[in-house]
Parts: sequence; structure tokens; C-alpha cells
Amino acid sequence: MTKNVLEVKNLKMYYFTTKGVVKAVDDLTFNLKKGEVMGLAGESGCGKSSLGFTLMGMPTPPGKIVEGSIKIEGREIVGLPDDVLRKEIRWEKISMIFQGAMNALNPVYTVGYQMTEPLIYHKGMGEEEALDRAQRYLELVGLDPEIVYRYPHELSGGMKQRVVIAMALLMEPSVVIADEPTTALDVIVQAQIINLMKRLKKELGLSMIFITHDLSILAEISDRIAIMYAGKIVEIGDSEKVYYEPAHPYTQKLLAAIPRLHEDVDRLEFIPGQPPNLIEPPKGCRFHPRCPYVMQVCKEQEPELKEVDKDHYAACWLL
Amino acid sequence: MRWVDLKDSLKSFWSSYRRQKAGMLGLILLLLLIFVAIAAPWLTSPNVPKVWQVGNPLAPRNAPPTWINAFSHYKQSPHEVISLSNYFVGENKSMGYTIYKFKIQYPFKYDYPPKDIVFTGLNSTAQNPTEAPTMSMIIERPHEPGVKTEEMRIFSDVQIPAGAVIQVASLPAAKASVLVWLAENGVYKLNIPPGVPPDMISYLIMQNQTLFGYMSSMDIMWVIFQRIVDEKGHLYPLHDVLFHQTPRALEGTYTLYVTIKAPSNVKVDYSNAKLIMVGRTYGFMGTDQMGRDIWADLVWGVRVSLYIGLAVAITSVLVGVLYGVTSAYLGGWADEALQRFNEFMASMPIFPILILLGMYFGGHITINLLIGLLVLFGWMGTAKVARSMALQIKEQTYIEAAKALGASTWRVVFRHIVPQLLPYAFASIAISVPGAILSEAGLSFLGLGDPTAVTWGQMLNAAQQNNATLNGYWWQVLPPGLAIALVGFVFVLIGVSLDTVLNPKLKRS
Amino acid sequence: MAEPILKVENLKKYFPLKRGLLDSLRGKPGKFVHAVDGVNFEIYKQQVFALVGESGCGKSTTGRLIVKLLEPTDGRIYLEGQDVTTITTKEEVLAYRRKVQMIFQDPFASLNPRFRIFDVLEEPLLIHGIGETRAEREELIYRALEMVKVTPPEDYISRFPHMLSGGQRQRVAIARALILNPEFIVADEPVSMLDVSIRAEILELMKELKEKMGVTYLYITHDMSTARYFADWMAVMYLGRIVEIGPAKRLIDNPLHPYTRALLAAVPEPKPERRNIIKELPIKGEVPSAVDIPSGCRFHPRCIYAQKGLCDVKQPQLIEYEHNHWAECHLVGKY
Amino acid sequence: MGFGRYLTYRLVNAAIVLFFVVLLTSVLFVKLYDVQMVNVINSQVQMEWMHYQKTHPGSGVNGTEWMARRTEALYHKYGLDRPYWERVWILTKNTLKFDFGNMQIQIFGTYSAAKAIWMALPKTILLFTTATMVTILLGILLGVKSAQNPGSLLDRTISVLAMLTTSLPMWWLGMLFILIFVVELGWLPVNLYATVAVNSWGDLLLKMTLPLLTIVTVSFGGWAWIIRNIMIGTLQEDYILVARAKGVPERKVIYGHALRASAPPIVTMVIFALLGSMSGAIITEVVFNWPGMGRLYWTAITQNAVNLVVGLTYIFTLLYLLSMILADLMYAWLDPRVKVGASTIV
Repeated sequence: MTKNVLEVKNLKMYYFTTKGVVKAVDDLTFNLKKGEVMGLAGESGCGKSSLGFTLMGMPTPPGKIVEGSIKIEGREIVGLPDDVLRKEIRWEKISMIFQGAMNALNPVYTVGYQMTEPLIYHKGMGEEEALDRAQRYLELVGLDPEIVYRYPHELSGGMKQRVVIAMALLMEPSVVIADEPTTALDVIVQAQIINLMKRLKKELGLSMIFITHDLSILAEISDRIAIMYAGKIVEIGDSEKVYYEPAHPYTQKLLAAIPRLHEDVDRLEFIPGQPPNLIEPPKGCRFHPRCPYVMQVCKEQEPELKEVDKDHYAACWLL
Repeated sequence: MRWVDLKDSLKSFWSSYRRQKAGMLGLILLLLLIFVAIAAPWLTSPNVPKVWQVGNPLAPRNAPPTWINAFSHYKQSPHEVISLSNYFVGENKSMGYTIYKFKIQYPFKYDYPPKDIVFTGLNSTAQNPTEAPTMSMIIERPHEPGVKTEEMRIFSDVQIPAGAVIQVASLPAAKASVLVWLAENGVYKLNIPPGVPPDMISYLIMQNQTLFGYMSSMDIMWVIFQRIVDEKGHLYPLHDVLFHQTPRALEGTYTLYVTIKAPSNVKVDYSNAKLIMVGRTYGFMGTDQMGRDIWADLVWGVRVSLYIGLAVAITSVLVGVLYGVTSAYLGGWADEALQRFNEFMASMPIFPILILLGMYFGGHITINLLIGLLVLFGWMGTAKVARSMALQIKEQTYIEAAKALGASTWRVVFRHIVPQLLPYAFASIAISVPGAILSEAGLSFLGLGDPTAVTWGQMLNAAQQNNATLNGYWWQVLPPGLAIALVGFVFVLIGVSLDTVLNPKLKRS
Repeated sequence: MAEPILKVENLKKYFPLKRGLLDSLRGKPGKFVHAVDGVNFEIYKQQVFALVGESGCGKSTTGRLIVKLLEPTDGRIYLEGQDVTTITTKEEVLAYRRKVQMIFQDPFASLNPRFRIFDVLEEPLLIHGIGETRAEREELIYRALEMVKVTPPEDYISRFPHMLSGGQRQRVAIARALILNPEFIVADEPVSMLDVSIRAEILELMKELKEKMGVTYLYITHDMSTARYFADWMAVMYLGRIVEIGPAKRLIDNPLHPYTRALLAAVPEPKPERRNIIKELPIKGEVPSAVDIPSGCRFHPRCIYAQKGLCDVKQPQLIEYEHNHWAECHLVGKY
Repeated sequence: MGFGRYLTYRLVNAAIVLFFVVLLTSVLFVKLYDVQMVNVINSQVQMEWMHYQKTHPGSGVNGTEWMARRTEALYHKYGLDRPYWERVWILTKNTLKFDFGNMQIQIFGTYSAAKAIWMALPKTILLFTTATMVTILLGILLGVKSAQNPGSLLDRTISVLAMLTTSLPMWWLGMLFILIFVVELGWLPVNLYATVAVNSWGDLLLKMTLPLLTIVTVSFGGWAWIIRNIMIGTLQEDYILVARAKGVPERKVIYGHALRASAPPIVTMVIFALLGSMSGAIITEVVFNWPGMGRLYWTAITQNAVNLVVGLTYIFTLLYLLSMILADLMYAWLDPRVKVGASTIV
């Protein structure tokens, strides 16, 4: 069995706002195996993006990790001083592909400057050596290496997204988090980026957490899928199992809401109501106010993740 | 906009504005300022603008405020105006004359005596100078051991034509009388044959060269209010009494006996008659080089400042918003042309041009002209922002939606665009008030303002002409500047709060 | 087949590029963005016509031309046989707007943030002078809100848009379009900014309203899957032109144009068994600028099948290859 | 529009503004000029006549006629007999060529208006560039610090300070400083600020302390606040997050990424703020008797030296317009995205 590069246990990250404590990430436990792509899906506001930054050890203020552990290659990073995190963990062990490539690049610096920065700060490389490496990675993502001398505004959206991907891979980190890397891109460019990531996954054996709200895209790339609802993982398992035999009503409904390109669907299903307020989530199962199969127990007790099948877990009282 | 909507939005605006502490403070201060501006004639006196131009000869010049006594070792006597009619003690008739008697108690508890005692405001029906009433004054000093006579004759039978002002300190007769009194008490020897009338005495004094010299250079106020006996009971020598350096005040109650004598057929009206103890300190904020009361000027300054500030801010913001919205709405060539003109105006250096115009208009720009000029050079910024805001709103999907619904231009502009600009307009009115006040102050300071208007800038101009800073007349420098700063601060507070309340974008940070 | 409710003929819209004062004075010829460059199609009553393409292909501009938010550079639009490009009087335009309405992409941006829901829905009534009294208008507004299932209406009419969820906002936007009882609705990416579940909800609602109220839709989208689900007809646009048009299902199952093929190949599907297969897209390069349109077939620089001397020279025509299925390509069936 | 062409456009625009300002100056001042020159000529003719009478006793010349002829000649010499617009045009042309003519009295020890201005100009530049540099440094330091911790004590202090100082007359604060530091505390000699004349460079630098302090005190709060606001906006950008995630040291993130990216708008805002504070600066020089252009203005106004005011207005306008162009240039130089002066958007 391959070993875990990332182990997350009982992770809680709350935002301490003036209106109350937002439980954006609430008691998450999962592992990421080497060379595996895990998809993380859910509606907007379910805490999936918050999770990405939390795993980097930099929850967005006013967020704080309240509890839990994050181990990257066996090393605990929760509680590490910021300085150590910055020098030894970020980009070195775990890097991130940001959404909205438009804003992920500083407009006043050249692509080369921004790509070589981590190499210079972490590895102490000389400028030339760093630039050389940056060019190699640009080639890897299918770009002309000469664009190191260009400014971000001179590149198209797809090119920028490729630069951001190359930048994330530059230090050969153990884990890469891709946070909605294809949103705001046109269909064809999106497909090209997905293709690129698939290729990189194959060639480099990337271990990646792929965050998106689009279940179709996730199916294209992830080996395992975690479905988040209101700050919690409600279902996690092998892609085939989650897609073809969804166990949680939420997952079932989400999948039924997707129109298919080559299938005729009479009626799309949808989930009535809205995701709950994370300051005061509903008691019991957080999905119960919207669940068609709601029972008394759902309103009172929170379900635990149960093994439905091999490597397939869901948190529902129906199981 | 329907009335209910307006009421509604005002209500919701008020409920969120109320939560802005700074904004509420600003609003309260603004209301206070408006009250002061309106009530200025009653708070001070209605003739302040007149006094501003001619000055006040009856008040001390460059006098600090009275309250500095609380902080200084030596106390200086404050300015006091005593209305004679309150101290009338009776009249009697004799030999075809009527004699009015007044008795005034003046408690003196300072180290420095008043600068002068001035009598003014006596009216009579006298037709010719010979009929004019005459006046005498005797001061009874508090008891001082070793002094024989406490009663000090100051002057007798001085004629008072209508409108006359008697300044005791510079009255030769008074000086002579004081010298005689000193002689009577044995401070020095003066040989006066008995029975010599008082005016002869001053003649005698003038004959003596030493005494004449003393008389012309002495300050009788010092003599009247000082001790003439030292701790050991010895009289001070004459020179020391007249010209000593450190204060040794004789504290206590001084009684002033004033008598006015007039032929019986002449009616004397003393209702306006005043005895002024000209102070070394003056009122709440002191005076400037023309004896003008700085407190009164300061209060009147609120009027002009608020007027200028609000008039300029409101007009220029209105012009700017109108210009900007027109420019944005017209688009194309008209927009281009309007923008170029805006840019052109915006690159004019306003202040040098104002100075230039100030000189052109004979060195003075009247208030209303100044307002006009400040508006002329003040609308560009607002217009630019209003234009870009209007353009931004114009590009919003909901404007497109309204157009798709069939909304007319009028409807789009007045129902969708203008209401969104109003908050900005209000906030920028508030924020541009201080700028206008500063401009007026600056021009006035350079002497190019309206000399007939009592403004804080004019006050500072007077201070500069008086060299107040290097002379240390801080009371002339501090208040006008603080007032400008206060008004500015009030409007900035309101402006910033308005911005926070009305501009949801800022709410985030 | 019945007469089309809407017919578009050779529709063109060029936007002049902004040029400097100096250039205009020197008489330099202006450049244009060829947003819509000769588009023809017909839409039949109570059907959904989907206009599909990537951003910048001119699909939104076409929609805006139809609702007369823009005036065409050239071409004709007929509604029920009447040419609407020539109407200019206020009354005629207002009458047209009662028949043709629009739903926008971003439900947050399409509602004035300072308007309460009541004001939002009252605006069309006031503009068109429907309902004499406030009570009458209120009645209509309640009915519209009930129709889009924002219930109970009295709970919502005095709210501001930001107090509603994304789905509710879009419902209100739909109610605003429907309150005038239009015959034709241009829906410009009405669900692309919504979450999956809400997307399904809105699509279902629009479908239901089509049946109930007999409206016809022009559905503008970049999403082939929703287009298949929702639309009866589909047209694919590329750089201002329709390159393929046909019944939605047929077009997806049997695409004729290389660009349509590329688009379809790019659509991700929730089928994880293909996750390790890299399917190469039959397309190269990036979308060229709409200012300098490539010669010949405008798709040729990106087409992997393009033939030199033909595709880069000759502009292909829209030809019916199957029944009702047209494509604009020299090489249909030859690649 | 290329940058070169944009710059040309700005230069042409500036030239037009300059021309109009000078024209306006001339239109106004030809009239004032007349009044002044008529007085001067009258007194000169009177003097000449007296001299003539002394040197030509008993010549029998009619005084009125002699003087009228002489007056006419002088009118001609000074061009008073020419049409109004022609003289406006001449004055405009001369002004544009920096030829401001001579003054009736000596100011700054010279009769030449141009000379007086050239003497004052470096002093003004010395004071204001120094003040600006100090203010920028302080503004950046404090602005960045408070942007890093919005809502902190420092941040709130800066905000309040900015509010207070924007509504404060700069020159009044100068008066206050003289009262405090010269009169009350006696740290600086009174005669340093009592007169314009300065004996040595050492004295000049000593004299500069208070005006410098004044300008910096009034300006730095507002600038820090501007910088804070721009920085807060920049710090919310994704690329800052990216830089942090990349493990770039915090100092580098703040100064290397955020401040560098904020630089273009900051530079424009700061230059415009500087231009806005010009009026205050002119008067501040008066308060401190600083031998610069502002003080010269004051003298010109009080002495009614018309051509000096014309010259000063011209030079001020020139400096003003040059600064605006500088703002555009800096913006374009700092922001690789903009090959066009986007400062006009600010």
C-alpha cells in the first residue's frame, strides 16, 4: 500500500468574526496517498476553499485553526511557528494552484521574477539557475520559456493559468492544492488545463487536492472524491463509487442536478432551500432541513462517517 | 422618487448614521456651529462688524485674556465697564446747579492696576460749552497704616461737552492732584501756601522742574493702586513711589466718588454714562492691536466661514455632479469635449490665479465674488468622479435591465443613476467645506480678502500685521486657527461618516 | 412548419474601437470589433433556441440586438413577421418591449441594490402604465412572485436584493421579465453563475414557465449540457458567426463543424472512468481578436483539418447537410 | 495610444493651459500696469521739468506744453499709446520668454523681476523637496504599518491625524510653531524669523527647521492615510496571498510586492496632494519669512509690484504643470501595464 503524504485529523478552522464564530471547517479527517488526486466538492460557502488555505498553514484572517492535526509526510504542521512554516513547509512541501489566475500574478513583476522567488528564498539558488529551472517548468506546462521576461498582462488567461501551475510545481512539493484552477476559463481552455493536469499527474506522480464546485470536472481527474457540506465531509470514497453509487442523499441530489451531455434527462433534481448559516449550523445532521429522507434522529444527533463499502464512507443515519 | 421612498430611505440612512460615533459628534458640533452663526449678534453684540473696521479705542490693545491670571504669579486687572446709573446715590440742587452724586465700590485684588480709568457716554441738553456739565472724582483708597489721608482727589470740575471722553491717566489735572496727595501724606515736601485753589497747585507743580518732569512721565494708575508705605512703616521716597519696578498693590475696596454738576436748566442724561476700568487683560480671549474683542470676532467668524464653506461646497458639488452626469450620459464627442475642458480647468493652478484676481480687483475679493471664483475652480474633481461613477452605473446590468423594460432616459438618470450619486454628493459636499474655508483664510491672510467681513482669515491677517507671533500675542494667533481647524474637522467627521454609511464598499474594511 | 416567431437576417454589429482625437482628425480609418458578423436564424413559438459559444463569440451581443438594447449595424430582425429594426417611435418600442424581455446572467448585478423587491417589480408596471393604483400593481407583483415561487410574497416585497439568496434573486429577475407577459425571452446565461443545485432549480422553473405561459426562449449559454437539456434548437457561434445550427440533440450527437466537435470534446462529464485518459482536443491555438478576423473560414487558423488554399481563402456558406441541420464548413464529411 | 503620443498630448495640453493662464494674467495686468505707469511717468515729467527750469532759467518755454510733449514721448516709449490687445499680446509674449521687466522698487535687492524670482526659486525648491522627501518617507513607513494592522491603535491615530491635519491651515501651524519654539521655548533666535535676509548657509538650514517641521506635520498624516488605503486594497489582492504562500519573507511581501504594486497610484496621489498643498505652502513661506517664491508673492502683493506677480504666476503655473506631467511619467514608468497615462483615471 502506498503511504500517505497528507494526513488530516479532526481539523477545525473557525473564523472569528464580529457577528460570531463561523465554523468553516469543522472536524475533518482524511488522508491523501502519494500520487493520488483527491477531489473536494461542494456548493459555494461549504468551506472548501477555506480548507485549502488551512492546509497551507495560512487560514485567511480572521480564521484560526482551533483543533486537529495536519501531517505532511509525517510532519505535524499545526502549531509550527510562522517562520518555520514559511521556510520549510510552504511551497517546499505543499504548494497551491490558485483560482482566478488573473489576480494570482503581481502585475508589476515579470513572470520570471515571480517564478524564481521561491527558488531564491528556499533553495538559495542564484538568479540564473533559478531562471533556468523556471523555464524548464514553463516548457513542461506547454509554454514558451521566453515568457519569463514578460509581464502578466501580456499573457492570455489560459497562459496565466499555466504559469500559475508551473509555479506551483517548481519546488516539487509533496502535495499540491488546486483551488478552482479552471473557474472563469472558457470551456476549451478549461479542457486544455485539465488535460495538462492529467498529464502532469501521470508524468510527475503528483499528489493533489483538487477543489471545485463542478462535479463534472472532478470526475475528469480525481481518484477519490470528498463531498463537503456546511464545513463537514459528508461522503468520501473512490471516484467510481461516489459517482455511481452515491451513499449520501446530498451527493445523490447533487449528481442528479447535473444535466448530461449525451443523455436525455426528463427532470433535473434540485435541493430545495439554502445551505445553512455556519455561525449556527442546524443541530444534528447539518443537511437535515433540506433532506427528503429526514428522520427524527437526523434532527437530534450528528451522524459519523460510516464505511459503506471498501474505501467509501458517508455520514448519514440512513446507512 | 415617491415621498414614502424618501422617508423610508432617510429613516434607514439615519438609523445607520446614528451608529457612527464620529459622525454624530460631527453633527452635534455642526448644529452648535449653526446656532452660533445665527445667534452671533445676540451672543456678542450687533456692532461687531462695525467695530471690526474702526477698532475699539476704549478697550486695551493687545490685552491677553483675563483667565491667564489663574496661571500667572502676578494678577493683572481685567477690563471692567461700570454703568454709572447703577451707582447713583442722590442729587441736590444749590445755587442754580444740580449736583448728581455717584458712589462706586471697586474691589481691587490684583497686582497690576488698570491701565486707565475712562469716563464716557454722558449726554446733556447743554446748548453751549459754558452750560456743559462738569465732573469731579475722588477716590477713597483702602486703609493703609501710616497714610494720613485715604481720600484722594483726582480732578474737579472738568467740563464734559457732549460725547466727551475723559481719560484719567493722561489728564494733567489728575496727575497734579496725585502729586499733591503724595505731598499731603509726606512723601515729599511741597510748599503750598494755605488757601491756594487746586488749579493753582498744578501751576505751582509745573513751576518746579523736577516735579514737572515727574508729572509728564509718571503713570498715576500705579500710584493710586499701590502701597506708599513699606513693611517697616516708612514711606517710600517719591521717585520710588512713582517709578518702582515690581508691583506692590494695595488690595482692597476703592470707593470712587463721582459728582456731576450742571446748571439746573440743563438736563443730564447719565443712563449711558460709563466708567471704564481699562484692563491689562480683556475678557475671554483678549484683544488685538485695535482693541477689538477677539472672542466677539471669533463668534462672528463662524457666520462667514459657514456661509463661504457651505455655499462653495454645495454649489460646486452640484455643478460637478451635473457636469459629470451630463458628460457620462451624452458620451461620444460631447463627453470627450467636456472631459478635455475639465482637464484644462483642473490643470490651472488655482491659488496663484486667485492671488492674481485679488490684485486685479484692487487687492480685495468680496465674499460673494470669492465664492463665485472658488466654485469656478472647484467643480472639476467632483465632475470627474461623478462622471466615472455615472459611467460605472450606466454599465451596470440593472441599468440594462431597466432599459430592456423600456425605461426612458429620464427614468434611468433620475431613478437609477442620480440616487446612487446623491450619497457621494453629500459626502463630498461635507468634505469640500474645509477646503473653501481654508482658501478664504489663505487669501485673507495675504490681505486679499474682504476687509469688511469678520473672518478668521482676516483675524490672522491682523495678527500677522501685528507681528503677533514674534511679540508672543498667542491669544491673537491661536483662536482663529483652532476655529478653522474645528470647522474643518467637523465637516471631515461628517463626510467620512457619510461615506462609510452610504458607500457600502468601504464598509468592508 | 409554423411561421417563426422571431427571425434574424444577416444581423451585423460592429463596435468602433476608440481612437484618439489626433487619429480622427488625421482621418485614419477606424477599426471595428466584428462582434456579430452576419447571423441568420429562426425561432419557433414555444421553443427554446440555444445560442452556444465561448466568451467573445458574439452570442450576448446577438441577444442584446434582439431586445433592442443595441442597434444593429446591418441586418433585420423580425418579430411575428414585423421588422423591428426600423421601429423608432417611443410607443412602438414600448410595445415591442412588452413582447420581448430579457433575463441576465448575474442576478446580483441585474437588480438595483437600492431597490426593494417591490420597486424592482413595480418598475416595469410603471413604465408600461399597467395597474392604475398601487393596490392593483401590488396584486400583479404578488402574482408574479408566486409564479416564480418566491413565497409567501409579502415576506419578500420589502426586502433588498442582498437579503435574498442567489436563487431567489434570479427568480425575482425572472418575475420582473414575466410580469409584462412577454412572448419572447432572451435569457443571457441565466444559470452560469449559480451553484449546481440552484442551476437545476432555475432551469426547471424556466421550463415550467415555458409550458405554463407559452413563452419562447433564446437561451444564450456556453454550457452544452444545459443547452441539450433545456433547448430544442441549438446554434454554435464562433467569432461573430453561426458555424452550425440544428436540433439540439442532433447537433450534439452528430456535430458537423470541427469547432462544434472541439467544444463538445471539451465538455467535462461526471464519468470518472475516463479520468486517466488524456483526450486531445481537435483544436489548436487561441481565439483570435474580433478586430482582425482571419480570412476565408474564420476558424481555419485553429482548425486541425484546414486545407491550405481553400479554408484560408474562401468563406464557407451555411449549408443544410441533414434535415434542419446546417453547418458552415468546406469540409463537412471530408475530414 | 502609445506612450510617446500620450506624453505629447499631455505636453500640448500643458502648453495650452500655460498660454491661457499667461494670457489671462496679461489681460488683467495691462490695466493695472497702465495706472502704475501713468503715475510713474507723471512724477518723472514733473521732475524733469523742474530740472529743465533750473538748467534753462528764463527760457520762456510753456511748462504745460513742454510737459505734455514729454509725457506723450514717454507714453510712446513705454508703449501706453498702443491698442489694448496689442499690449496684452506683447506682455504675453514677453512673459512666455521669461522677460518680466523691471520693478519700481527694489525687491530682494534687485529691480529685475526675473532676477528676484531666480533668487527665490532655489530656496523654495530646497524647502519643498526636503519636506516632500521627509513626508514621503514618514508617510510610507506609517501608512504601510497601519495598513498591515487596520484598526490598530496606530491605524486609528493615523486616521484621526489625517482628518485633523487636512482641515488645518498649514501656515497657521507655522505661526503656532514660532510661538512655541521661538517665543516660548526660545530654542531658535527670534531674528531668524523676523526678517527675510539670511546671512549664511548655516543660518538658512537652521531657519529651514521650523517651516520643514510645519509642512511635514501637516502633510504626513494625510499621505500616510492615502498610502494606507491604497495598500489595504493591494494587500487584499490574490498575488499577495500567493507571495505569502510561496514562502516569501513578510518584509518582502509588504515592501517588495504590495508597496511596489501600489506605487503607481501612490505616486500620482502624492503628487496631486503636493499640488493641493501649494497654497498652504505659499503662505507658510510668508509666516516664516522664508526667502522663497511664496514670500516674494507676499512682497509683490503688498508692494503692488505688478510684473513680479505676473512672473511669479507664470513660474508657479509652469512648475505646477511640470509636476502633473511628472506624475504621468512616473505612473507609466512604475506600472508595466500602462503605456498610457492612467493617472488621469485616478
